[in-house]
Amino acid sequence: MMEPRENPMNSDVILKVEHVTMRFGGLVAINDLSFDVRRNEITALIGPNGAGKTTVFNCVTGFYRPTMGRILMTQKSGKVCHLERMTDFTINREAKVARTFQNIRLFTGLTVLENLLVAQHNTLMRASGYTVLGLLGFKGYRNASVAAIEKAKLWLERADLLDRADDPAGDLSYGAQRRLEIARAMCTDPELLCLDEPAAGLNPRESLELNKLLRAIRDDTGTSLLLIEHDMSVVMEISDHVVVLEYGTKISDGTPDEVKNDPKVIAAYLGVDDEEVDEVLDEITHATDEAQA
Amino acid sequence: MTQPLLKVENAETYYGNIRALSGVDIEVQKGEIVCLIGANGAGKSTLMMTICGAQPARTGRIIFEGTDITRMPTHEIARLRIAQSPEGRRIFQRMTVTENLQMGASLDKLAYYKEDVEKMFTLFPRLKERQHQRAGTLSGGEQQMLSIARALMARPKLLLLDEPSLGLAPLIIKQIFEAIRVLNKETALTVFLVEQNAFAALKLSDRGYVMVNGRVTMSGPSKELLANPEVRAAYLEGGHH
Amino acid sequence: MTVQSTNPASKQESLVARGLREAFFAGLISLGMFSLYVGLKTDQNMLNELVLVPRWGMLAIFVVLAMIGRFLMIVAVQPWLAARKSARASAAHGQAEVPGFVARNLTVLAVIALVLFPPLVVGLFGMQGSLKWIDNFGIQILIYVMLAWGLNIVVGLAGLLDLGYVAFYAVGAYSYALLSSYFGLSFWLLLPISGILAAFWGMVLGFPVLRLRGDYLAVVTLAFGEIIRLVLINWVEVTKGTFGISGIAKASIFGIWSFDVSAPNNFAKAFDLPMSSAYYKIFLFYVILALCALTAYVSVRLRSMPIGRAWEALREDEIACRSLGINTVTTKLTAFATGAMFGGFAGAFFGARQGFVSPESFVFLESAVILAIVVLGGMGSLVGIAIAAVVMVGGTELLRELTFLKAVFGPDFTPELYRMLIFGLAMVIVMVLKPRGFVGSRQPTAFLHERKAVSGSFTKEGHG
Amino acid sequence: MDGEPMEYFIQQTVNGITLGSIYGMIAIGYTMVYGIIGMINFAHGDIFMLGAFAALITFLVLTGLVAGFPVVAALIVMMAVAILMASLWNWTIERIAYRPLRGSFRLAPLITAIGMSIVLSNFIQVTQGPRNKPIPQLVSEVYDVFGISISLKQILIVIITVVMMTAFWYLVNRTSLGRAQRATEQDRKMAALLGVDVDRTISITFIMGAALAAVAGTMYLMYYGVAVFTDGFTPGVKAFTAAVLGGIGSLPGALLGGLLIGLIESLWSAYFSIDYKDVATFSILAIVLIFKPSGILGRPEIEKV
Repeated sequence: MMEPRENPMNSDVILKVEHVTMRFGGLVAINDLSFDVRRNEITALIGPNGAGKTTVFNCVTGFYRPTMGRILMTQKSGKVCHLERMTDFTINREAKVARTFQNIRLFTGLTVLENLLVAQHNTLMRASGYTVLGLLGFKGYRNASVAAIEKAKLWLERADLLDRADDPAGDLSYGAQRRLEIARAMCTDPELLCLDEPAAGLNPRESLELNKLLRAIRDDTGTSLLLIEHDMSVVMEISDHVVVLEYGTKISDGTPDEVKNDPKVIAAYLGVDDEEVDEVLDEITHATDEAQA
Repeated sequence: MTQPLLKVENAETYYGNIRALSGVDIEVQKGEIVCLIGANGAGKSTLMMTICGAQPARTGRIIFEGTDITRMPTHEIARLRIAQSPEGRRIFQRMTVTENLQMGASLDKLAYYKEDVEKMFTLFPRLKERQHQRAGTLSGGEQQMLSIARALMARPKLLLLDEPSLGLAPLIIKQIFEAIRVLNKETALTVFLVEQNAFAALKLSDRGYVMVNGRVTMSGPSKELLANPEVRAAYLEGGHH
Repeated sequence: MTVQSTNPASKQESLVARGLREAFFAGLISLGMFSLYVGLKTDQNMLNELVLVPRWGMLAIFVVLAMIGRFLMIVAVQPWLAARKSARASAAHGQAEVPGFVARNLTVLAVIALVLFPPLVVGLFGMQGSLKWIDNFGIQILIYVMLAWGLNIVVGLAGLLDLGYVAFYAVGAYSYALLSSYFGLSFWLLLPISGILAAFWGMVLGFPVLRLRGDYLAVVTLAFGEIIRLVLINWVEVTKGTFGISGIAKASIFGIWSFDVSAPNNFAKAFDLPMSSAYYKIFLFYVILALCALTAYVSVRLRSMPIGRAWEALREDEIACRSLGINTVTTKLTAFATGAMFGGFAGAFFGARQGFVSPESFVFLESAVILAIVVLGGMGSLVGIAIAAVVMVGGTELLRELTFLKAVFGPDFTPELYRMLIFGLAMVIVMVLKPRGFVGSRQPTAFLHERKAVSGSFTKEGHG
Repeated sequence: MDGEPMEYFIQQTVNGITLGSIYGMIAIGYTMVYGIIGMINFAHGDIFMLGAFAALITFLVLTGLVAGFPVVAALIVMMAVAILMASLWNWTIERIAYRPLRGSFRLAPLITAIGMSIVLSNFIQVTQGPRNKPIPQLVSEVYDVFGISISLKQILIVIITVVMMTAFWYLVNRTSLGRAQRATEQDRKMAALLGVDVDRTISITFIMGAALAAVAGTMYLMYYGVAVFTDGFTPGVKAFTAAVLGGIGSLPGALLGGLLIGLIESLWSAYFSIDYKDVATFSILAIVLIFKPSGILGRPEIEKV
């Protein structure tokens, strides 16, 4: 059973993955996978290493073409895009799907601000009359570039990077780079944002900041989120809906609580339960308390 | 006082002008499992590379068995029998599992290869099944096992393990940590372990160090660190897999 | 606890000892290397057979030079470099040095100097005497500056390694030569046409190959450069093959005054000046200066526009570009075509300047030299590239002037012969000393608070 | 066209294989160096030229010392000296022009390599003069096999190529040196962590490539009977093209690419026009790469996202 949402208008489906199969040579990375991502929700895709999560992502964002199946993206306007038929860059431009990468891919030699301006390439390109008008110094382009900087500023503020705007992106700390990558993706005005392990390598404080940013994106911009995550604390904390994969097939699908208590998930993914951790911690606290006493 | 197997004295390492390690002091005694925990970007992997001379310290000293190895080239340090299973596993993708293991055993020109490889296959039976496969086709967990086995093939006096749990499902982490424990118990292998998974690391090790922003901020027996409220707040609660 | 370590006190004397030892090895190695090639010279005798002429003295000189060089390297240069490096590392934490007046206004000063260059030279050396300076140094260097700035768009900004850039230079030169010879069209009409044709060829060649990555792209561009040259050589009916096309029309001052001696509207006649070929050279100097200015203006403007930013982003990370909705193929194509267009302009100018074009001028070596200037300058930096062009091209032109060496080494000595040898050595030495080029940092194209140069250690060089 | 069409075709094929063997041997040097440090060693063609000159000068020394020096012995000595010279030069070049740039900017060693190529050809021009250097024919026997004339030179070249390739294949795939080379190729830092002396391994790779180039240079001199200082460029570019065509980084690919280019050249010259043979070669390279972007036997580059 799905958790009932307060606003049923928001819970229509934005992304429909239908019977997707992906083979690499003889290896089946995803096998007949179907799941939905609902609008205005954070959907998490979890599963053990090699379960095919990143492959699903690459199919959705056009870096791979699935061997079989359909991936349908329904925009707010009602326009439906067949993502499995589109080439990589049109998925962002036409279908309004943006993504981040597991091993952060920033333009390290450009400044933080420039990274966000590159993300507005298509808008600015049109405003500059495909370079010709801009080269001649037309006003329309000048206005557009001012607007682009304003938008970049807005996202810098949200990602808490405003004071780093003029530093090279490669100079940022790990956590800041992750936030910048998300801000950059948001500058393309996506309707669906796909995040590949956004919390990997973050310390607990940075993790909290990330959760805040992701929630803000969902609540303030109406963007839906699909994320892959290893860190269960992030998944359980922020996601509205969890899909669990193992060996390229779906083994569970539901709210975080439902998934957490699904015996199939515990067996396949967790392997260890939290009680064991607590037990050992208790034991040690006990022992040291005694020693001190 | 017994001379420690490895002693890091006031080591400072830079990437360009960015200081990655500042005044790090660490000791590892023979037969111990010592762990270093800390968040990503704290400088843990830099320390591993500094010990191996791959990212040499600008100041300070690294002393192994009484020899100053701070400025030694990496391959000569390896020949002193310090073996590393580095961050990201770094297995040779286009070589077979066997060839990867042979690379590990090349210090002795494969003299003990046959007997050692059997030990590895007992320790990690999955590798035996895959010995003729190209390493790049292994799963993440198998690659991690291969990386550790390759390091062990060098018959190390000191084994450096960098994030053996990274990106692995909890079940596999358990298996790998169990293997390390067995090795330490049975062959008195000295292990210096870097981990982000603080709980698992502290549970396994004898002593631990905590690193924050390139500095060692805390150290002590692992059990004490596990019980320390600061450590628990920062590294254990809300983060364990 | 015993710790083995080197004793610092013994370092100084061991340095000399080490230097001697290394010098000895260097001597042995150079003896081996040069024994055949320097020690023995192959010459043809009266019967046209090859005979060997020993040159043991010369060999000895080479070996001794190698030994001295190695010794000085160990004892003086390396410690000095190390000291400088550590000094710089500690200085980096302190105050950044404020650039001086010259550094701050470099561009303005350079432009003023260039504009004043011809009258200054004419004043100093007279009409005829100025020819050499304006032509061999001024025009020659500026052509390379323009070519390198054009290639910079492809290599420095978009990060696409193009080893056949000279092909577009050839397209421009032959476009001008052929269209002006066959149809009698004027320079000012053909200049843009040559550029457009070169850009067109850039598109035609670029379209199928820009999917290729890295060194594969490099080798295909090299192949295209060679193909175009070979076609020019072999398509004799049109291009006259290796003989080349001569008697190409000179450029005129917008059709008003001509530099043809026989023409009624000859420039010198019109102003009642004494006849001299210097006017044409001075005119050409200003033409190429204007073309360079155009190239610089367009490069700078494009860099701060979406297309230029996309080029740089492409150099940094192509996959990220695609994820942001940037069409990488058209972006690469525009970079390729824009670069080719400037090559075409320069080619047309070259044709007008020489009055003669032949495939000889468009060999791979030219591509290599232009690429070397871009890399030595510091990829992406217009100022750095201009400096590199002055140093490399101007330097080798200077070598032509070393006729006084004939007095030292005898009349058989031709310094000309050593020109390319020294050019090659300079390429190696400069690159080893400054791997990032003369200007290694990058100026951001937009800023919120303050414009800070991006250190070269962050920028990437592209996959292509 | 002379003779029967079929015989003519086979004749041209034999010529193509001979030429292709020489290209293949040079191509190995490009491919090995590219494999291990990821740079295009533009000076490699000139190392080949240096090898040819070493063989030439050795030949003159030998014939100058003893009037009737046995041909086989002369060839062996020429080859040995050429290998020695080319290896020494390539080793030194790597030390002074490439090693200091290791780990920096990728284009920097490419530029020093181009610089070194200019230095080497001009060095020979200055020290040995710019003219063609002809030598009398060393091996002149020609056999007639079913109407096809095959010269002993061609047989020698093919045999030596096969022997050298077998030896190299064994060295790279079956010895610890080869394993160290392959490890260095894939992950230099990791190889060092396992005790591989990376600098030494790279030096050995340069020496191995130079040795093959020197053998090719000797064969080239024997085949054409002439050497000139510009010889480095065209065969160098062809061999480089061969390496890329076969898939740069792949040893069998380099040989295959060399043979293909030799065949294209000789068959194109025979049936179409000798003027456009190089245009044909380069066009085929471009076409192959468009359809197979990493060469015929190259590893397809998997885009890691």
